[in-house]
Amino acid sequence: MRGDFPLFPDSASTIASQVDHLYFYLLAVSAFFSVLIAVLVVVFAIKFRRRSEADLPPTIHGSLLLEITWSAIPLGIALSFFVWGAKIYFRMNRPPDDALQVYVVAKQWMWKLQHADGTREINELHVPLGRAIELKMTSEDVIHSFFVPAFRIKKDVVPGRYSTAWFQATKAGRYHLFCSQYCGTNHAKMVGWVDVMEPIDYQNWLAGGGGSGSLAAAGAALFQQHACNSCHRPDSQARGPNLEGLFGRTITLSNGRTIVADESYIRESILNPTAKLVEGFQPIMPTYQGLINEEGVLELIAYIRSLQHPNSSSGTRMLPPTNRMPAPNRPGQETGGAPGSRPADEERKP
Amino acid sequence: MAEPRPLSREEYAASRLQHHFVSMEQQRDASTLAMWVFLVTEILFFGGFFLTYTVYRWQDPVGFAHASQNMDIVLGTVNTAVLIISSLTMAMAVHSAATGRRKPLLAYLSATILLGFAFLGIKAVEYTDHIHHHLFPGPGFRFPGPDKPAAEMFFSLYFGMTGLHALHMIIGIGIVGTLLVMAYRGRFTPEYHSPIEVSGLYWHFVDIVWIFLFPLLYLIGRHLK
Amino acid sequence: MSDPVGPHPGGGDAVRPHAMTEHIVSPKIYVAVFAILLLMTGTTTAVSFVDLGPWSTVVALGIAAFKATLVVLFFMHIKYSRPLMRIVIFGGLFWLAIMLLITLSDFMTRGWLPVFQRFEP
Amino acid sequence: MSAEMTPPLVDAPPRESFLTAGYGVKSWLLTRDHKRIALLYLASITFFFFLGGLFALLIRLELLTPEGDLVQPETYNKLFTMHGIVMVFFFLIPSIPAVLGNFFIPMMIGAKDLAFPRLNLLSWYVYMIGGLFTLWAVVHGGVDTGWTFYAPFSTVSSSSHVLPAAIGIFITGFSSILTGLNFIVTIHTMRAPGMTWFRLPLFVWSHYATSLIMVLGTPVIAVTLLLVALERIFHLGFFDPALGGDPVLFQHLFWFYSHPAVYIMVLPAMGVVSEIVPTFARKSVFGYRFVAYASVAIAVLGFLVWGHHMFVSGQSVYAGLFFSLLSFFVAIPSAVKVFNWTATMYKGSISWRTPMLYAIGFIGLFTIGGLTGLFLATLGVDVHVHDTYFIIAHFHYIMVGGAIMGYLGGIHYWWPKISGKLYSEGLAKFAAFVVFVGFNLTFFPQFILGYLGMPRRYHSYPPEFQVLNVMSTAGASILGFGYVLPLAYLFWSMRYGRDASSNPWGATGLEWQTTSPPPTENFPVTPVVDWEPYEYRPKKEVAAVG
Repeated sequence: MRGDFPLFPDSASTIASQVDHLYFYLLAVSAFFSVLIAVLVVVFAIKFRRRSEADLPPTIHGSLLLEITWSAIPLGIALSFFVWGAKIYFRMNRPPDDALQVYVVAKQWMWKLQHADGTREINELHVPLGRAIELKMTSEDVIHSFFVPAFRIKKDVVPGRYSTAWFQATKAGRYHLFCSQYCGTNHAKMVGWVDVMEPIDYQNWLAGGGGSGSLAAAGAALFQQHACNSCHRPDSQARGPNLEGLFGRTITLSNGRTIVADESYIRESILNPTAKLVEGFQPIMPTYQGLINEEGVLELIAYIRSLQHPNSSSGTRMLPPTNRMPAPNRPGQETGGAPGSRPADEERKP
Repeated sequence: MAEPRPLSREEYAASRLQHHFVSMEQQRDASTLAMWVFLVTEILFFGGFFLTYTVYRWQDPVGFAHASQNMDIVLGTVNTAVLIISSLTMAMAVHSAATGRRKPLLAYLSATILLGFAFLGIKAVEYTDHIHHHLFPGPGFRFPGPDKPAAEMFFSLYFGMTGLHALHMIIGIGIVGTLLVMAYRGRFTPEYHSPIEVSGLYWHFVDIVWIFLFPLLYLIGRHLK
Repeated sequence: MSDPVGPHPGGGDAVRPHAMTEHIVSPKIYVAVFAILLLMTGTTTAVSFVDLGPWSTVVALGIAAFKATLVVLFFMHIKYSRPLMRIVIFGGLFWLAIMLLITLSDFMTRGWLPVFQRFEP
Repeated sequence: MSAEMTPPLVDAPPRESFLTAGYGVKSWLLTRDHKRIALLYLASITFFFFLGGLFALLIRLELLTPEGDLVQPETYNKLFTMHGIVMVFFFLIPSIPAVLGNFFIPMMIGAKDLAFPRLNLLSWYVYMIGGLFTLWAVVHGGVDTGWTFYAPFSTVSSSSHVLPAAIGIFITGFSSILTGLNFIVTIHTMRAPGMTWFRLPLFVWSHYATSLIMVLGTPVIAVTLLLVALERIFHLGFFDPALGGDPVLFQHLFWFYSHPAVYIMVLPAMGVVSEIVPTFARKSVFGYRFVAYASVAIAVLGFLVWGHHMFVSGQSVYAGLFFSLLSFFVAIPSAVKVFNWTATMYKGSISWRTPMLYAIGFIGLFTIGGLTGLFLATLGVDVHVHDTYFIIAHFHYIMVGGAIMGYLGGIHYWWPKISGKLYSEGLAKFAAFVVFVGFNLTFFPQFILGYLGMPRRYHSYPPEFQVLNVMSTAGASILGFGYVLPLAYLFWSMRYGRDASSNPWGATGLEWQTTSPPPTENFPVTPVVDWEPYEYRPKKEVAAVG
């Protein structure tokens, strides 16, 4: 049994210190009221203990003033918790625009993590220090939950949709990654590590790593394989909407509603095409549910994201630039997945 | 020992008063309040289904509308009418019990049971028709066109909600059946007929659930093509 | 000091000025309500063929609610029974509304996240 | 009516009471006397309590070591699931209402019995049938979905006995509905003459609020489990994302009931404490109406806060804001109650009998439980501590520190009235002390473990968490020993205990006006109430003061 045991977790992310401050504030208020009640109860029990069976205490029915004060004051303190907590909650749910994208696929009892440049890891996540990392997560089976205690972040990974979480590490080191939503037999084994490295070490690791072809390249291959381009062509009489520059653009649906074409919309249009039909197009696209797994959908999204509209800039403010780390000496690095390019690697097949 | 003379109505009513109640009126108050509290639990029980229906229809209204076009609107409307008539006959049964007229009471209770069976019969026809058209959700579900997921969700809710309603209808028929037997034995008098009143409340509630189920399941796709 | 006169020997809050016997509702009212209900059923079916856009659901539920109110007031004698029963019904409907509206508020505001992104830098 | 004024009713031996009103199994299994049904419930929930406690001990033994080496992972998952299901649905929810509520509500309002005695017996049988279904599931291999049955694990992925367990809880839910309905109708229509709403004991007020939750909440868990069962049997897609369902909708339906359910568990215990504190301080309750209204406020507000269980579940940020705000409002009535109990003790004449020790323990531990609840209502902190041992510690402080302390306090307070016998005060105080120490040693380390980030439902954990887990397991064994003691000396007292007078504590409730144990019809003649509740000073002095 290890002798030394910590009583307080590491604080290794920008949000962690803010959560700890709020935690100490809550702790202080709770300690005050617990001690107050405990002391009062014990003091009254001793001071007013029953000395003889005959003594008759005065009849005090209550006082409205006292009732109001010990309702209003706790409510005031409680609302201060609410406001401070809500501010932190908003910051937790709003990733900065320049965040490094990491795609997470949770599967019964392992974490599969993919960096934008195609590097894949199982139960390990190497991230550079001081850089915001945005996690785009989904699950292949049941609900899991991405929990890194040292960063104070947690987000359920719900199958059928994307969940987003982000953090910015402030201390290099190796921190626990837990699955905190019960997911079956080896729920306790679905753990891993987040390695925060100095930016230089991260570069060397990235370069040295078995970086297979970029996600977008793999997406392009899938795009060919499923003959998506038979309908989705840039020319006018194509039967499917043009995908160039689609990512981040506001589009109007057949029922008049307008939505932003983000990852969730593209994922849903691949797996359940008619749920959000684009205006002016027929509901003829078959569903690919079961034909393309979660990683394949992520690759297609990375590919569609990399398709720039020929004459427009790199998309609206909503579209974070494709944030591949500049990797100077990466062989066979292609910028955009030009149609017809040979699939870069073979071992991508699940 | 001489044949005991039949009890007068007051003595009979007194015999029906349970020991822990002070007056017959308090007993009737208690049973009516109890049934209404039970009906509140039923409102929330069906409420879970209505919430699921509302969420999934809000997510894909067009898919739900297309699926709903497969419902037979004529049978649906007829069924609604059948239930409303059964509500009338149940109300008249309570009225005849309160006024002590035994023959009409027996007639109205029997009518209510027959209408209940008619409703279940029509539902059975609809169910077999849907199953025949592979519209029962699960692996065997077939639905032409792109709205298959939404249609399967619609039919899961359709069979869930109407199945639960039909189950309540069967229980209702059972209750009214026992009332018919008790009424036949002359157990109800104007002073003591709260079992009929309370069962009437239950029957009307089951009718009200159908009044909401009918538009939500049958009428949402009519205005499309 | 305390109100000496409690509720009448019947106990409970069955406190009513007169020992109210069961209010006999005349069959004429029942038949009238019955006719209105049938009429409403026909109307709601007919109206459903007209495309009112989002209003068609509102109209359908409005008619259904009206029919239900009729059944509750007349067939279930709520019009003639004591206020406690109305409170019980209102409570049930209010709790149903709580469940529906608050859960829907989650589903409807899920897409709003980008909205506040524009406010906070 | 205080004890000095009227000489205690002479207890003429042999004592005629509801216990001697009939002998043999039939007189118990077919009884319609609310007091006998209460004792039937007492036996059943004690069995389930020790069954759940056994599961708890096995869990704590497994967690002695970082590696999951005592039991297989599947077995551990079934252990914590069954511990949850048995404790929540078969002990905590029925315990105080079905035993103490059934026994004393009719007596406290001066009625002969509950409004529907047959429904009351039916509710016990429905509870036992539900229990048998769940026991069948336990014996045949248990269920491994957690007591929360989250979809899509419970509907698609789990291959354990989800269906029988779900049916068991579905059926037992109706026992809860029937009891709630019975209480509401009884309190409305069967109060003795003079027993107006504001002369009702606070125990009755808290059970009225609890019954509202039972009646308004339980149907929703019933329909949720029905949807899960339909989905498992017919492969439907209500909550299965592959078929278009949304697992978060399951969480909404589940927590709509399960959060108010925690108030079903703690409100009756508050009612018990509201009876014990004034009796042993011999002083009327401070702010009677505020404590009464607080119970109803908890029942109503309790239905608006369920989303604080789902802050990280993918629920929308704005819904999270709403639920967080409302969760702070529901905390206020609980705070008001604690302040009022403390104020009641001010200038009282406090006797340190066992029930008072349990009440004081309740006030202390429930305060800690309630305050840690504020951590979970705060959005920023909940993201970190959700699904960790901080949550386990929070709800055990409320359930074990609060509800079970209140239950034991109530059992010790009314035991002379129920059995007509007095238990040994020394042993009882010792047991209360052991329970208090064992409880704190078990669950306080878990707050620290929680903030350290140890997730719940883990059978193996990183080595640095081991010391705190060993302390927790040590505490659990002390707590287990502390719970066995009352079983021993209470049974012992039924045989060898001294006879109890009709009012051993000098309390003011109507239940103390009749003999111990009470006759079947509770009162020889229906009492007429013309005094204010918790009035300990003699009548004429009260009248003089006016």
